[in-house]
Amino acid sequence: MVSLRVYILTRVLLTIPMVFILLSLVFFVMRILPGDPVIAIVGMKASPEHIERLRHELGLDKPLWRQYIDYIAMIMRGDLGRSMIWGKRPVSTEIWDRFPATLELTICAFTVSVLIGLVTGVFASTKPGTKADVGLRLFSIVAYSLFIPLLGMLLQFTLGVKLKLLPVAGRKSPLVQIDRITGLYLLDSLLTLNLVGFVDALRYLLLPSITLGVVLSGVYTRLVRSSMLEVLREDFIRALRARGIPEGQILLRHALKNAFIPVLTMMGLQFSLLLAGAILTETTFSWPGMGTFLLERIEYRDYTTVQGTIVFYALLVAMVSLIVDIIYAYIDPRIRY
Amino acid sequence: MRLIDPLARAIRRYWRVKRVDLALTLTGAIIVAWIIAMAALAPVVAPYDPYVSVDDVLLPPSREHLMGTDNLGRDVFSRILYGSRTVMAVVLASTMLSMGVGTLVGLVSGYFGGLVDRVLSLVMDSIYAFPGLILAIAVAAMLGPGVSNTVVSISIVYIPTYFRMIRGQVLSVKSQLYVEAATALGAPHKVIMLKYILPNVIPVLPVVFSMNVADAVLTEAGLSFLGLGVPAPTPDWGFDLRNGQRNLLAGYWWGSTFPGFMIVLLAVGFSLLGEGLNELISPERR
Amino acid sequence: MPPLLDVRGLRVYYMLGDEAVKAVDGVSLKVEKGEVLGLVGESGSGKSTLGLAIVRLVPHPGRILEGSVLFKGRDLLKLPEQELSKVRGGEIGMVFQDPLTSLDPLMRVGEQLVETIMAHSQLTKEEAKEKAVKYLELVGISAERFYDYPHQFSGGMRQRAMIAMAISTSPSLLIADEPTTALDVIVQSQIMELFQSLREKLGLSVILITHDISVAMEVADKIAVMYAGHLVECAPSETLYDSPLHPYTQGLLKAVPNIELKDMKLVYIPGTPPDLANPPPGCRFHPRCPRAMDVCRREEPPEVEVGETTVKCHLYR
Amino acid sequence: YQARKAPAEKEVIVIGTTDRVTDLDPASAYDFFTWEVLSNIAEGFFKYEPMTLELKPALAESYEVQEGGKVWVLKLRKGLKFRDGTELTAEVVKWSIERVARIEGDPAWFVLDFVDKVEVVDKYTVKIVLQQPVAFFKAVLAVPTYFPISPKSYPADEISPDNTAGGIGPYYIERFVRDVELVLKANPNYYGEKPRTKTIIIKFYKDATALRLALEGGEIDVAWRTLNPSDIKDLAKNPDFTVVEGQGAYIRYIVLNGNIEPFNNKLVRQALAAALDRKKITEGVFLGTVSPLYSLVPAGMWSHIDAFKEKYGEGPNYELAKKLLAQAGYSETNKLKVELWYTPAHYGTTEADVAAAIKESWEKTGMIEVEIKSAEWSTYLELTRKKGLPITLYGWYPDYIDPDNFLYPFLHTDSNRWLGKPYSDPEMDKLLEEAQVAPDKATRTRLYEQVQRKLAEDAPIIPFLQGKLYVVCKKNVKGIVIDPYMLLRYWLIYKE
Amino acid sequence: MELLRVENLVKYFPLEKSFLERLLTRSRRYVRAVDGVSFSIERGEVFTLAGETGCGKTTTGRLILRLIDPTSGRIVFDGEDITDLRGEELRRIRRKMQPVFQDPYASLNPRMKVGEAVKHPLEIHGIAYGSEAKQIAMEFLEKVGLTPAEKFYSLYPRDLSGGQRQRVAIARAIVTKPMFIVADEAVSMIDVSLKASILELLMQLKREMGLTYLFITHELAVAKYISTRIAVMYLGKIVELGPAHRVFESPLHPYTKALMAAVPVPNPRRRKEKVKLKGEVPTAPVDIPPGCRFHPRCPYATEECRREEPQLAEAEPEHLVACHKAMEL
Ligand SMILES: Nc1ncnc2c1ncn2[C@@H]1O[C@H](COP(=O)(O)OP(=O)(O)OP(=O)(O)O)[C@@H](O)[C@H]1O
Ligand SMILES: Nc1ncnc2c1ncn2[C@@H]1O[C@H](COP(=O)(O)OP(=O)(O)OP(=O)(O)O)[C@@H](O)[C@H]1O
Ligand SMILES: [Mg+2]
Ligand SMILES: [Mg+2]
Repeated sequence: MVSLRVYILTRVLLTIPMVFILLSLVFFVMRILPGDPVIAIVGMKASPEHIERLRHELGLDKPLWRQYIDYIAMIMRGDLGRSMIWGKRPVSTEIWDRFPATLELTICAFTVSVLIGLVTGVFASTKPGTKADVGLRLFSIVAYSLFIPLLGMLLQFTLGVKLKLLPVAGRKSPLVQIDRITGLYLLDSLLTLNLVGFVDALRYLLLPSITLGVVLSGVYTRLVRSSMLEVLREDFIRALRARGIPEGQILLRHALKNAFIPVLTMMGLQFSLLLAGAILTETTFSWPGMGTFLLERIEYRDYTTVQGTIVFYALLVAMVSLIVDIIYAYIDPRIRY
Repeated sequence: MRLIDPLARAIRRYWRVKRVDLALTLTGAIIVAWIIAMAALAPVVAPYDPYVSVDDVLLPPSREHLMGTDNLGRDVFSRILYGSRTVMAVVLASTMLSMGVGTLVGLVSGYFGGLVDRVLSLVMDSIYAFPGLILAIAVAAMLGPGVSNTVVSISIVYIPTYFRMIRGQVLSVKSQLYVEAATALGAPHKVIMLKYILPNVIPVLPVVFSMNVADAVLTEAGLSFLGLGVPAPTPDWGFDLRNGQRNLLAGYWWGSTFPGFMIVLLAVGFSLLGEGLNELISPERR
Repeated sequence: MPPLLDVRGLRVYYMLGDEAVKAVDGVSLKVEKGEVLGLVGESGSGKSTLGLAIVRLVPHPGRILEGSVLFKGRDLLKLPEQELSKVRGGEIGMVFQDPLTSLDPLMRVGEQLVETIMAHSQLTKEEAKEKAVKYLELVGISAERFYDYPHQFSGGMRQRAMIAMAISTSPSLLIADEPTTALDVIVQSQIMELFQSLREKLGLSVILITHDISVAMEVADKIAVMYAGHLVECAPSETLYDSPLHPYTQGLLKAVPNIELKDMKLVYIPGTPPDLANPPPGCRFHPRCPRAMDVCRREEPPEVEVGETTVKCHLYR
Repeated sequence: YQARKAPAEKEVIVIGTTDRVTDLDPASAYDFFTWEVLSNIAEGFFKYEPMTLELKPALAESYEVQEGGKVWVLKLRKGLKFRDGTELTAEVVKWSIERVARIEGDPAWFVLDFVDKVEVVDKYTVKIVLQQPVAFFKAVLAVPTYFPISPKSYPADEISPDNTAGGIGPYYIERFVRDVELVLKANPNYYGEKPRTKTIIIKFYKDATALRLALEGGEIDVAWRTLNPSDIKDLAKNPDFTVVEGQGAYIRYIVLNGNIEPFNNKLVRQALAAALDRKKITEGVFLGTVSPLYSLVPAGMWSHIDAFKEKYGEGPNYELAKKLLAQAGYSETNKLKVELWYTPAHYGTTEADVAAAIKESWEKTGMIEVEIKSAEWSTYLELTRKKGLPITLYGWYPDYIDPDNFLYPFLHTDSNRWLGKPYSDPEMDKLLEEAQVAPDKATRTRLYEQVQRKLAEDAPIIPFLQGKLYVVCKKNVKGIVIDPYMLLRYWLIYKE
Repeated sequence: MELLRVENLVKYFPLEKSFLERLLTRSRRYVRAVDGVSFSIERGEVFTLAGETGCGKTTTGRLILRLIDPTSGRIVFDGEDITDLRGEELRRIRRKMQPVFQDPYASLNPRMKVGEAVKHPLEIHGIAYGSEAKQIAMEFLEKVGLTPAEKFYSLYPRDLSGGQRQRVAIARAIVTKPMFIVADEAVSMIDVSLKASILELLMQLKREMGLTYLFITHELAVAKYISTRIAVMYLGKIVELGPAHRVFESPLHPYTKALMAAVPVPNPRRRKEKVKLKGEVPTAPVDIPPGCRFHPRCPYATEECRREEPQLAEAEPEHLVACHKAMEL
């Protein structure tokens, strides 16, 4: 029986190969296939000598294995390098600029989806086979299949353009100022006691997070429902009933907690779904986050930035699954690592 | 008769116990079948050539153009019909590819175990944990647009799904007594894999497959929507949605709404099928 | 004095669409105060269903179609849910077969015990905890294991904990469904001893459900034998052992291996138990019965009293 | 809690765009929008008078051209100060120009290709010595790359991408959040005419749809580049908005790679030029928000002639195309098979439709079969450059406003490597070189007309459209000026 | 004549899960499932291994069948050391020894027809193919009482009852005419009323085909009916071994005594005095107590038992026991 600390350490170490694998994949695929950041940025008018010089500066004239080793060495030092285009800004700065937007969006969407999922899932599981249950099952299937851009467009069109209820694009209105502390506008405006900013940021957040949240909620509805049903069929629930424990207590204190374990596991995996969905949401809502950024940089073959972003994504996913596992280990006493 | 009879019996049994699931499955199957028929019959049914302009641009739906015309004067209805071919071709090809590779590798990896299995699992888990669409975007952008490239990028995303599923199943089947019995009989590895493990693993595939196809439909649409999928002017729902979206706010809703609706419909069809099958296949509780 | 528990004509079916699994089909049964009733029968004969039906806990497709369950004079089948849940766990305790899956894996054993006690009394948390520790010690678990999780207990300890929970509310009847089937023989005998001592200390009535007639013979005062949803014979243990009346009981006793006997001959009952969705007409045992008559194929046998024995067989009409 | 007071409505104008700021550094910026921002927060020695293409003095009070155009002497205005308090002197100018050369950013060629050295004559006089006389150097000097900046605020040999210091201009940057917003405030120390609006906020959007929604949602006052054609048409009908239209100097063209079969055959190139249906693109894809173009030199630029129209008619001239194809040996049964490449994102989402329209118009001859292919921008460029793609679609924004910039980079043997060297002709080279140094405009006009006629004859490049620029703004927004300079002048905009 | 001999058989299962965990934790720990077991089986006998859950009975069986590799020790079968056989040679041996498992639901491939399941071994070993194999398979189906064989041949396992499935498993085991059968809890999951019929079938086949059985069970009452010799295991070791009637009549080891005494008897008048044992067998034998591994539960344990591990030794002819105090009790 290994202690929790050792387990966490193991998990942290395990993320290394994962990041490494993805990084290598992206590194080689990107370089083997045509497309060159130097040409992409100066392409139209520069002379071949100029291009060669730039390639040299960026180290792109070295043999591939050399570039790879250099890059890995750099990553090991915790440095993501600098962008290869435009301002050659440090990749970490670029990410730091955009990530809070994505984080804010994903957190809100996540909250929306989990709330919808829990409520509908628990409701459906207490009434299996009824019309309401079938309806919610249908909802979960349709919700997940709603193509994010389509749903986004419909919401923009109805709530934004026709009814003028909510703003449709961007993170805040131009005239409102929010001082950056964390880059999460909601949090920052609260920290600076800026109520106007908070309300404004919230209004801008609503449509994108509802779009993303609703689409992902289908997964949770289904999952919560099925794992609740699973748990409700278990012997210990019957045993609790046989002991005369009130039904509400059984449902909330025992069944939900047990059903939450598979849901939790799923949340870790779902996080990557959330990130993927965020790309489409960001594109639809002009959200200045990581997704739109990555798309832009892929087009320009900004090797370091794309690699850095992928590494960052991988670390993020790994970290979230680590957190999930730790919570998991806390909730479930059977996990003794 | 030999086939129909058990089928009818199965349906009757399910009708008794799992009415809802059966209804879901059938609805899904009908939607999917309908779109497949659309794809198959597109050349016969489509009133116009989907590639060329046949009328004025941006005409609203009318008797001549059931779903109006797009910004190049092409018939949207015809493009929807032909678009189903693109989606079906790309999505089925890529999921089949993932299924083939994932199943094979998962089977071998899970059966033999050892270092290769560890490494493969690590690689597959890494890909699996990574956001699928982002991976597809990265690969598709690097490979460049094109049908086969799209197929490859989508399939890479889903190989781990099959790998993990199959490997997990193989591990559980491998520990079953009947596999041990087969080993004790002296059956060679190949025979054990093909006669004892594979047949017991395969039943999960249809469920995973249709769930996965539903997902792939959305991924394909996402890629096309971002301009990384099948290149124009091939009719493609995701692309047409994007294309039509440009004119949506000007009131030309038909150019994007129809393709968008079709994407959702197809994804729903496959999800219903998958969800229903999943419930039908899962053993009845006693 | 009326019996503590009086089950009359109970019928419980599992509804699978338009098919019904007739798991308990017209069973009547009495349990006196302080008595241990052994309910035996082979797998699938409807023992658990009967046990659950007494407290109206038959799982989903199952339905109690008719009959009554008179407990201390009240019909449990007609009690409103609220009051019933006072009876469950309060006046009737239950212990199930698989002690691991019968405990909430995410909650400390002690807390589960406290929860049970608090659900049936006005005690504060502290008082409940004190009482919980007392009961844990009563079943032979030391107080320091109070904060352990179920998975940290061995099989026998889990079963002891389940028993502690069942008796912590001072019930007058305990229904134990295969409490030792998942356990080794040595542990089984320890648990059985625990039952015996508790019964002496607390004056409990017990319904012991088991597929192993040997276990029932060791502890029960009275034994009821079920076959395919019917209660075929019910008699005091010794009477049943000495002169089983129903052909099934007779066959069963001969088929049970006995470590004490020198005579090395086992006899088995030919055929297999029927499918309860389509049970044979008449007596459900007739296809396997060596003494089957014509009437057995046609008519369901009545319950006949022969001395202390109640038997459901045409032979004794 | 404290509510942050927003500036009064009237003093603020919010402009939305789908463009992005790359590097806020003259030594590195080389794109439309960053140049626009730079032109509003900094100035060069000359600047274009609105609505004319006249260059009038800005930071330079006056100038003198010596040694037959080889030496330029600039006299600076006195007493101008940067935001950080540094005074604008000859030293600063020299430092700024040399910094561009030293950093060798993308636009460094504006300096490196022309300038030999920069000398300080006195505190307010700078001498720029060219490698050789250049007829259009004044236009070059007007580009943002030459904008003086303060040595105190910019690192000497490093690009400073997020630098908000700027130069001396009507506005300064108050706040810049990349990809989100850029807030400009009127520069109180500006020497020239005061800006009409105190605060300009630029909001960045990801796509045209979002931009339009933001306009309609009232979040922005002005929607600038680039709305969808259909939205422009649609918004024009809306009484709440004004659509300002202006001729742009932005052009699009088809490159036929003469190194590749069958495009080494002039007849084939001519046939493709003849069969092109420009209307299909301008009216069909762009709904009339662009105009057809018949020369590489855009209409409105001096020396422009409709060379392709003269030669092939307005088009599509299928009769002529068929004839030419028949001469080249093709027929209905032996079709000309060509591969047409486009890049899906770089030129906007309409690009696929452009390709589709071209394909359709060529295939109407019945003798051509077009296969459409596409590649991501950087791949596209690299393939064009290295492999030489058969037919590609490109677009061009001028670097400086002179016909040379629309002809030399495409047609001169030494400078069209980036297009995969599709064309090389000694006679053409000679004409272009002559025109570059010819001192007077009349001679240059004559030479450029010759070049354009030859271009139409040889048809290595087929221009097909010229962009128009549209600004859609709220009814009460006035002062929007769009001219061939194209960059929006924020200081002229105001709200009624 | 001896058919099988195992010498000092040991099987440890490593406890760690992942290789990283192995890197991180210093001591490697093992489940000592089988910890030095020796015995031999004569031709034609029914040798029973008994003991509580987790004592290593199944593992011993699997080791003998060479389904897993022993950590150490030797297995001699039919005069041949089969401990290290691989590939073809191992397959040759497999023809001669076959298992019958506990769970008739799990030991048959659900996607293989009954007939095929029985026919398949013939094809694997190249004994017969096609219709000839089918003929033989039918013959064996009849032999195990599945008549009419025609009908059963094309059924799937799910269409059969538990007893019938176990018959199929037995048919599959004997179709290659082996000489040795390892029956691991072969009747534990069969209904009481049918148990005897399967036992009878096994005995009948033994007579007809001259089989030798290793019979693994935790049900002592069942063991008593068929065994010629019996070995009782505790935490991976044999604690007592001898002729069945001797062990049942006068067990020597305290554990065996407790085990025998705990077996319930279907006689309400025979409520026996039981030997009281503390605790249970640990579910996973990892931390095995020093000295006699039974001493923490033994009512008679002394200082010696805590220190020194007793060896299996002959207490009376043919009857071996591993207890320091076997003689005194
Ligand atoms: N939830 C259920 N749905 C359908 N049928 C059920 C269900 N539960 C039990 N049955 C059926 O009812 C019959 C009686 O089951 P029950 O569990 O009462 O038997 P049992 O005597 O307790 O058997 P065991 O010894 O296996 O526990 C069996 O045929 C069983 O298959
Ligand atoms: N493959 C394995 N990996 C790890 N541990 C194992 C493995 N197989 C068995 N064990 C462990 O070895 C010990 C002995 O197991 P085994 O199955 O041989 O016992 P058994 O006597 O057959 O018990 P039962 O009566 O429950 O069948 C157990 O603690 C078990 O958990
Ligand atoms: Mg039961
Ligand atoms: Mg075992």
